[in-house]
Amino acid sequence: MTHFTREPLSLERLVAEVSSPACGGTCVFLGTVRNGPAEGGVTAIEYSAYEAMLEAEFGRLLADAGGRWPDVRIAVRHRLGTIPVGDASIAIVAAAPHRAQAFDACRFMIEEVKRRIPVWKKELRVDGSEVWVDPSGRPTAKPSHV
Amino acid sequence: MTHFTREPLSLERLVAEVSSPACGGTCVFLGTVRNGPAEGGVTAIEYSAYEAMLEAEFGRLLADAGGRWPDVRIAVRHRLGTIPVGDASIAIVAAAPHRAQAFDACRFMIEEVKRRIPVWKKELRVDGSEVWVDPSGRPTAKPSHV
Amino acid sequence: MQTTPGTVQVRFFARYAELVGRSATAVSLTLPATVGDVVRLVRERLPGAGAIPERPLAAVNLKHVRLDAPVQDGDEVALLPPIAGG
Amino acid sequence: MQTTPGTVQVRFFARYAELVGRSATAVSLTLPATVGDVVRLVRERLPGAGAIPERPLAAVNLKHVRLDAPVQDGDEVALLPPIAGG
Repeated sequence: MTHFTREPLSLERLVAEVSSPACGGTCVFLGTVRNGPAEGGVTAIEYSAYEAMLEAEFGRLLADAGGRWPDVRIAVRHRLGTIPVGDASIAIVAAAPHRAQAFDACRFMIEEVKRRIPVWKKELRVDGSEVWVDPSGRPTAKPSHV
Repeated sequence: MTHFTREPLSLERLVAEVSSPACGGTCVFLGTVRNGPAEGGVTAIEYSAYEAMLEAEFGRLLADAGGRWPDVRIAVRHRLGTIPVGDASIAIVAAAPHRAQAFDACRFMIEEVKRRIPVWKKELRVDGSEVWVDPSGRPTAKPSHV
Repeated sequence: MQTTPGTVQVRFFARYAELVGRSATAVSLTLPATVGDVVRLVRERLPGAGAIPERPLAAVNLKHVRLDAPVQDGDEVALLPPIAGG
Repeated sequence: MQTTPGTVQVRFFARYAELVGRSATAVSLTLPATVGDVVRLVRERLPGAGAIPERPLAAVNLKHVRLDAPVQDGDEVALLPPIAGG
């Protein structure tokens, strides 16, 4: 199983991966590239990853989620490369017999992704500048000597 | 805006309805027709509604959600008619600047739908019997004189 | 209090429609009256309606109401089985 | 305690790769040693690496580790900028 792709994410395909007659509630999280008031002119984000570790860590994360919610079926895909504003960078699907578990497992997954999965992003701005994004949401200016 | 359909739900289309460059987190809930161990031979569910009230109540519900989460964009569609096991009966999409609001608004919507939106379901079983489902999840036997 | 004759349309859905074998009926009554009065009259007058609970979920003109809500001449009163959507 | 010479592969990602102008380097060191020792050696020896924090996030052989974790000969040690996925 590969947990990343350089192609646009297909939500329908990811939902189909975990669908089951025993599951009545499915919760999906989509993270999309944003250009809101706080961003100021983002045209795209370039996502990069430590790909081998991304796979290993997603494997461990899914095992953790499976331990907490044995009946929940989870699929996750992170998109890498240059992603334009409005496109999804991550899709998580949690299908469960009952909806509370689906919501809880999906929320757990995205919080853990943001804590554990080795992915980085660089904002590409309308003025041509590029800034690394730090986890608090504040961009780090590109060092002048690079 | 019509909040119900007799056709299969299109998740991609519903997501597109609320997408916005200002929204970085989107939470989706899909309710699907289940045939788990507790159901015992459900082949499909026949959904019916008080359609005019469904529209009016969805309008009020969306206004309530908009009051709580002014920045969240929400779309919802309930499918009616005979829905086979595995197909979605409801899709809710909540797109927000930040993910916590998206999860909260989506969860609020499905809980309120189950409390307020006048929809009923009748399980169609493999043995040919039909049973109305009551909200606690226990079917009500079809009265013998009908 | 002055009383006047009135008529409301009563609608039935799902299992309740099966119980009474129809989806609507007109109910003549003396106003002022409440939704609870309409339910009582329906249960007395309409064959099969005795199997509808004494205190069902109800709506007037597309809004959820309590059984002590008043009805007006021409209102649409709906008796709703336990909601099971989503 | 007996000491032996060893080599680890150190990998850089994202902003750290930009700072050092490369994505990997081999570091020779005396074992036993910790991830923290590797970080210190890299920051001393590699041009540009002084701008990497003294206590960065790190992984050994694809797993998150603390800086006091030991390294073995042949390990892949990764220095990870603040994670920003999702």
